[in-house]
Amino acid sequence: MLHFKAEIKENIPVSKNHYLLTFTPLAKTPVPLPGQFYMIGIGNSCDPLLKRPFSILTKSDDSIRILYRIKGKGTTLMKEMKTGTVINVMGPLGNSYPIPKKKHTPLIIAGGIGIASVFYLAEKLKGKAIVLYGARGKHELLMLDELRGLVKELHISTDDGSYGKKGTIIDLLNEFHVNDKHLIYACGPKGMIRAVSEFALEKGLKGYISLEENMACGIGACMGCAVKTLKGYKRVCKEGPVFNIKDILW
Amino acid sequence: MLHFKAEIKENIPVSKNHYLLTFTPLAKTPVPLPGQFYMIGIGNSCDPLLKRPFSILTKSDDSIRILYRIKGKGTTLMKEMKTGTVINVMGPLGNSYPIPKKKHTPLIIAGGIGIASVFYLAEKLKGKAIVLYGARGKHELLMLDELRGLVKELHISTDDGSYGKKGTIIDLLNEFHVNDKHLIYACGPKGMIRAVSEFALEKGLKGYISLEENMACGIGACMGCAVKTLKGYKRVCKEGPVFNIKDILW
Amino acid sequence: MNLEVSIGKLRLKNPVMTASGTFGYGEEYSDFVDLNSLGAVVVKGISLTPMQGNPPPRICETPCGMLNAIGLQNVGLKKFLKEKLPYIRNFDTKLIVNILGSTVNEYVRLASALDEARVDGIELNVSCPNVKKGGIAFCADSRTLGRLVSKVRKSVNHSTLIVKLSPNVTDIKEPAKAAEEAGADAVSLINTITAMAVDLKTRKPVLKNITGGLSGPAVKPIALRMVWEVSRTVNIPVIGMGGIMNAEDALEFMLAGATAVAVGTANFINPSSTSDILEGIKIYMKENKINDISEIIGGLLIDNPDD
Amino acid sequence: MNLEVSIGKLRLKNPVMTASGTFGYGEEYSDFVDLNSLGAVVVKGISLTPMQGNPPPRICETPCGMLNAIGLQNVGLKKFLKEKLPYIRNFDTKLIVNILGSTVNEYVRLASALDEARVDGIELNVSCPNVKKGGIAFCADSRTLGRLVSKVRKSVNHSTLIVKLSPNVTDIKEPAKAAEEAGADAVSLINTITAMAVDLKTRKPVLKNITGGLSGPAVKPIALRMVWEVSRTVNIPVIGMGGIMNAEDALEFMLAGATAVAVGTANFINPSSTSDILEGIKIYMKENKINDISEIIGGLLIDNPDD
Ligand SMILES: Cc1cc2nc3c(=O)[nH]c(=O)nc-3n(C[C@H](O)[C@H](O)[C@H](O)COP(=O)(O)OP(=O)(O)OC[C@H]3O[C@@H](n4cnc5c(N)ncnc54)[C@H](O)[C@@H]3O)c2cc1C
Ligand SMILES: Cc1cc2nc3c(=O)[nH]c(=O)nc-3n(C[C@H](O)[C@H](O)[C@H](O)COP(=O)(O)OP(=O)(O)OC[C@H]3O[C@@H](n4cnc5c(N)ncnc54)[C@H](O)[C@@H]3O)c2cc1C
Ligand SMILES: Cc1cc2nc3c(=O)[nH]c(=O)nc-3n(C[C@H](O)[C@H](O)[C@H](O)COP(=O)(O)O)c2cc1C
Ligand SMILES: Cc1cc2nc3c(=O)[nH]c(=O)nc-3n(C[C@H](O)[C@H](O)[C@H](O)COP(=O)(O)O)c2cc1C
Ligand code: FES
Ligand code: FES
Repeated sequence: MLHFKAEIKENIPVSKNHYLLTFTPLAKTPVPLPGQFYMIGIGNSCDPLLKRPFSILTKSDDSIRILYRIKGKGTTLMKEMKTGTVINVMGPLGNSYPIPKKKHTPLIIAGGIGIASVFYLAEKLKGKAIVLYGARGKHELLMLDELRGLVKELHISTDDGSYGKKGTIIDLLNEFHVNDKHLIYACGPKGMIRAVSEFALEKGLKGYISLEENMACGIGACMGCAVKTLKGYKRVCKEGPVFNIKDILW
Repeated sequence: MLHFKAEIKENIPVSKNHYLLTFTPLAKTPVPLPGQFYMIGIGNSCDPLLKRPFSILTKSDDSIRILYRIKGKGTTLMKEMKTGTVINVMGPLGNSYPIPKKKHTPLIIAGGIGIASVFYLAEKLKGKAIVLYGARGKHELLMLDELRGLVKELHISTDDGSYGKKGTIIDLLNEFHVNDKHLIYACGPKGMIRAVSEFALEKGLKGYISLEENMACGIGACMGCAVKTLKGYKRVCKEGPVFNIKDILW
Repeated sequence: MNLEVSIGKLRLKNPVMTASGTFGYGEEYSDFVDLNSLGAVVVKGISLTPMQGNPPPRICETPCGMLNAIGLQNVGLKKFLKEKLPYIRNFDTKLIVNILGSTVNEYVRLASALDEARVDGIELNVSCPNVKKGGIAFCADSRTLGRLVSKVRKSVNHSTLIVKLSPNVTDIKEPAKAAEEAGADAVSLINTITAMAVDLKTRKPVLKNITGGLSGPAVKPIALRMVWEVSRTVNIPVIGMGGIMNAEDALEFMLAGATAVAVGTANFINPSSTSDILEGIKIYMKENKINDISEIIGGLLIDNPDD
Repeated sequence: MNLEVSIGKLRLKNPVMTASGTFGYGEEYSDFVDLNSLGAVVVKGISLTPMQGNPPPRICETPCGMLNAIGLQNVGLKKFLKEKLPYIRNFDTKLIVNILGSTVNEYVRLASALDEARVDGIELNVSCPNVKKGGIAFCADSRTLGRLVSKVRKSVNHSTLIVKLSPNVTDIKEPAKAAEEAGADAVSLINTITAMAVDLKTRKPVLKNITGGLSGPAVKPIALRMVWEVSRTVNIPVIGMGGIMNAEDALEFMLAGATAVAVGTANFINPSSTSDILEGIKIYMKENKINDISEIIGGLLIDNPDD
């Protein structure tokens, strides 16, 4: 079932602005792939109206975790959701990060809450991924302990220098010695994604980015989540959220 | 303060469709009078939008209780409100039941959830009130034990005969030997209130009824809660909810 | 229990339809809804040639509603007939195609082609507020609308012709009457209401298109009023929509005079809304011992004003 | 920090006003709001003679909104001048009186009397959808509206003349232009949107009046669009309203072009909405280092469509 009820197991803060939500589907649902997302219904009234999209962070036998940042109306209400509450969920939705060929070294680049989208990928890549991870400051570096155990290399930057290299993730990337064996997987704020894409195109690197756009249906019906690509408008919820770096028209 | 935040202490079912809510105002608020009501805000979004009016059931040193029936959207969400939740409340609002003169015996007539409006009055009348109380069935007779300790006489009817006299409260009233010492206080469904009023007018009895009307502001500003009286439209939230039986135009 | 309703010569097995643009081409919802159970599927607005639509952001949420300025992104007539139509034909439901042109001639060509392809119904979208040229001119003026409908009428011989009305007018009874007089078999309403959202952080409109169309529960009371007004004015069936989220809403529209209802934004919140609504209607009829859905249509009781 | 704005010759100490009909005669809210802090208080619509209003139910809730069909219950001009005006005069805020007539002559008599009483502003309510005769005819046709405003203009010499526009029109720019040309000092918008609710249990309209006016957050996106359209069209100030619940909403209306904002339905949900909104605006200005509120008015940034 792609539309199901789920019970909240845990909904706890992991930083001032970030929460970790664990829920157990109350029906059989497909196994999610890295990069896919769920649409989560919030509250029992018509306000907020639309479900909110969140990436799969991890999947265990009976439960799914997502990591979310408090942004606006929906996530502010979401953080009040108590253990035991039953929610409506759709998913897993969208395409997924293509698994790298043997010859490639996956180079994951995550900015801020973008880590939520690539964490599951890092896990699936079983210690093969190199991760560049940037955040505003030490306290916004999320899931660090778990992450360390999953990756080959972890490089960190913070805007305020409170941890790792001081600077943006683009600074970190510029310093990193990329080569054509590196296959990029990037998720983060729009500006960062764009800079990573330009970097990749310039250096002739291949790779994928995960995009965000306002969504209504989440299943390709409303045409609301379009982004411009070389092949015309594509739907983030259907042809995405993962796109080939070279296809996006900025 | 007439508009204050309050913390929920308890919110428990007392029948299949009725709940008892106890809250503690987090600011100093005026002492309520019998017949007055509070407007209670539900949820943290704009749906439901308006506050809902509920009669004061009882008041203790630090907390206020209301008794409510699950009716529609608002009360359905209300029953999910957890202990510890902070709510927005306005009140006490409206006028109150006039206290009877020495020569009068207060005759309280409550139909269904109408008991919520007159319970506090019965308490204040310290054992002087005679109460006629009607409900659909035994399980919808609320607050019975507490009520018994507060009144001089308690007569009960149920529609299905599962407790007390079988029949409506009007049947009960017709059987009861009224005299001109009785001063009526009635609250309940519209049809019942009207029947009680007609009964009183016919028998030349004096008395008061508490009316309900959809409300927006609760403080006399919107003119939304008008009911027709001999003196033109009057506001249930301001000139009411308690009206003299002889003033209402049905 | 009889749930059948008639829209012109079209017999729907029940009054629950989908609203154009909210149900893709049917396929997208086939995982969630048994399409065979629906009264009709109304597909996304089709134009003569493919349209790429508006730049993003195209949608945003508003209190109890949403804005959209999709700009009618669609595959165009040819591809629709070839790729989309065959899929939906597999199901035992009626197919209604929503069309949009920027000239009378475009509408006529679209309608003829679809009539020839024997789609069950053609819904003229003359009310889309989200494209710069086109539709909009036809809905603001009832005479222009009448002329358009007359022309299209002549080229539609098999399909049921429905005119979808815009709520962005002073008096919706006027275009409704114009459509009826020009030969429409039914009117459907409401389309979205032109609206706007502003992002205080960026100081920009949220939608790249600046304005968009408001839909969802927020517009329900407006839609209900218009359905009531129109159904008391015209003698052709009215298809009601605008914020229908559940069976109760659907039944309210039918009481107000709608012969059938279309479910739009609700599909996004609950992808099986349409079938849930149908089930809810059945339960209501059973509980209230109503044997024929026609007993509900237009059954609103109005008090004597002097009571 | 400068919060002052001008509506015609009227200087408001800040842009936060109340919306007519939602704030009584000011008194009702004096327990909750320091009336001295408000830019202006707009009182309930006044007619020449007292009006008793419509039979109940007069209001009901809808998704993120409410309907009202009060029917303009009010104390009438005489009693207003004698009993209500003196109270509100005690406060250091501007007083704007909303008026409603059923003929041009009634409007003129009301306006002259209030102008003589030196109220700060007179707001012509030409858009009330809830009374059978009266207001409604003036809002549907811009020429009729223009004539009304011209006539009233001649008898208003001291007060600022504001025309309140109805959203129930095809193109709100038309009546706005008509009001400007006829000499209005400002326009205010939006009034409520005609709408309806049905009670499935009783099968009746919820409101005894059948239809009512929709207000609250549900209408905000529509109001915002109209304020934006009108403020780009006329050169007189626009007072924006419709679903403003908090400072963010108010600032969005100002970005869209409103010189001042009026708070309506929000008063019912939080009786100190007006002062909370004012505080919120101050905080926003401080955080964003804006020294003069005029920097916000009409400050919406529009992307180049080709970007
Ligand atoms: C495929 C995908 C995966 C995502 N994964 C995550 C994740 O794992 N963790 C996380 O914290 N966030 C994630 N986001 C972003 C997340 O969906 C938004 O932060 C969230 O919807 C904001 O809701 P709100 O009501 O708090 O904010 P508001 O700004 O009040 O929301 C208003 C409306 O805009 C939409 N919206 C606002 N920001 C975004 C955004 N960035 N992307 C899409 N819609 C948006 C909301 O869904 C809502 O409809 C993801 C977005 C997408 C598209
Ligand atoms: C002065 C007063 C005192 C009341 N005291 C109590 C009480 O102690 N216990 C109790 O259970 N109920 C009481 N009521 C009725 C209670 O307010 C309604 O049952 C409640 O508002 C229903 O809300 P809802 O959202 O569940 O119902 P819905 O029907 O979904 O509500 C829709 C709208 O109608 C209004 N509404 C619906 N029914 C009523 C009604 N009977 N009276 C007023 N507004 C209504 C709601 O407030 C809301 O605005 C009182 C009403 C008034 C006017
Ligand atoms: C995303 C979206 C796309 C739409 N596309 C169309 C369309 O192509 N043609 C059309 O006539 N109406 C279109 N509509 C309007 C709906 O069919 C419907 O009239 C409107 O949304 C009101 O119903 P609702 O509130 O149930 O959504 C669209 C609405 C939405 C939300
Ligand atoms: C209960 C109520 C009564 C109203 N009475 C009047 C009135 O007398 N005159 C008028 O011009 N507008 C009246 N209005 C309209 C409001 O002034 C305002 O234009 C509208 O409600 C939109 O703003 P809001 O969404 O903030 O409430 C009334 C609105 C409500 C809700
Ligand atoms: S969200 Fe509807 S198509 Fe992507
Ligand atoms: S509820 Fe507003 S006047 Fe009574």
